[in-house]
Amino acid sequence: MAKVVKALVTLDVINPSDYQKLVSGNDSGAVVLFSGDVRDHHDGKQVKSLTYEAHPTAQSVLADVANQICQKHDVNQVALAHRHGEIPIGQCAFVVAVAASHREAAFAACGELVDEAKRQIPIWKHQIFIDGTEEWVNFA
Amino acid sequence: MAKVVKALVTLDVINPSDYQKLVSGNDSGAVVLFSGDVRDHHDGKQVKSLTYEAHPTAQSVLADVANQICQKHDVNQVALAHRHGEIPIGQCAFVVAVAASHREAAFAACGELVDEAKRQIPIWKHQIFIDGTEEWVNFA
Amino acid sequence: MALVRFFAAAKAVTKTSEIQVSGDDVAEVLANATQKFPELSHVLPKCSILLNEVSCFDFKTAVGDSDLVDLLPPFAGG
Amino acid sequence: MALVRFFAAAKAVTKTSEIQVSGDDVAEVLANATQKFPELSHVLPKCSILLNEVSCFDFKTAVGDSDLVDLLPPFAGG
Repeated sequence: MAKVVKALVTLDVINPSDYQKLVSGNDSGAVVLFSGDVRDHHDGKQVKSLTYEAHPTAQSVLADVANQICQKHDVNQVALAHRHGEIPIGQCAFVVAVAASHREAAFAACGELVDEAKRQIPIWKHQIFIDGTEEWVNFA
Repeated sequence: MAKVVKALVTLDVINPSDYQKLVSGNDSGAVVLFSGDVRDHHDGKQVKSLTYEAHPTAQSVLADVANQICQKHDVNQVALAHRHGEIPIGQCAFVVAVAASHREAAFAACGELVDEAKRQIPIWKHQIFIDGTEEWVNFA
Repeated sequence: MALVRFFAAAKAVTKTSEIQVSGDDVAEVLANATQKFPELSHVLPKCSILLNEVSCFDFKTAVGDSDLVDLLPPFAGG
Repeated sequence: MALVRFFAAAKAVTKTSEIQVSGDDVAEVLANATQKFPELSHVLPKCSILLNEVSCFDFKTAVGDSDLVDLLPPFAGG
């Protein structure tokens, strides 16, 4: 049975390679790592700064989502984290690492986990653009 | 136009996080990293040691495959490497890193690049099992 | 009466993190909150509601002074 | 005459990395190599052939002394 070795919502810097190492093991032939990094552009506009806000339940939702995905796929270990607060451009906001015996399961579980986490975790993104405008993403 | 920043066939240790760093950039919101590691089991048998042999053209084929994939997907940077010689269990044999503005393209390109590289690169895997048997993989 | 907490865009329009709002059930609490912050009328229809940090779909659920009602705009993590 | 190079399982069965083999075209070179190493008869049908490191499909292509003929068993990278 697959194990969620880490599911964290944190104000600290996320180093994706830490998560790769957390899930790797001699029984796993494949590790797929996703790193969602803060981009300098969004819908054609230059991003000046970006801040995530997290609900108090965000971390437990993240763990729940990871456990759901582990039950669906033949994977060995999963670790993931989402950062909140202001995040400088280029730094990691969201990391998902999945280790499995075979690459097909690792790719499928990692992609699905990223999609489901984005859908389910109560976290919000606020962007301020170079042109002075700002927005809460997904809130038109 | 996407750029293949590194395509290497090497006898040296591969550190996957080096490849993640090579492709990351402020214009990329998503990095997907695949690490194919040497497993301690294969088809139910315990693996004792594993050696890859590479044809002299392997590196140029790897670069060709990466360029093909870059032309199909909206990605920013790609880096990949395959190790040959004897590789200890748990260590990385094959790494593919893809950075893109959006995660869908990064996942699709990374998965396809892994599949195509496995299909096209002239590299062979020889396994010796704990039970004393051995095999050239894919050569029954 | 319940403690209503605003997040993200809901906090931005009310300029408030949390506030005690009267009402015997979730629907009344939300109505009274909207009366206090008229700008919520644009935001509330897009929000999901948590009662004591669990999704709440039945707005006729009774609430008391120690209950938490959270207004969550559409998520945008990842 | 051409220089024939064996890789992976082909090298394992012939216990040879490379050897000069006579023949005026690729087909003749491969036939003569198989005569020299009878165990190749099981391996050759599974191999792809490179002529001077480029895939060769026309085995009637003429070869000379400086040409390389490579026997590549099914790949297993990754």
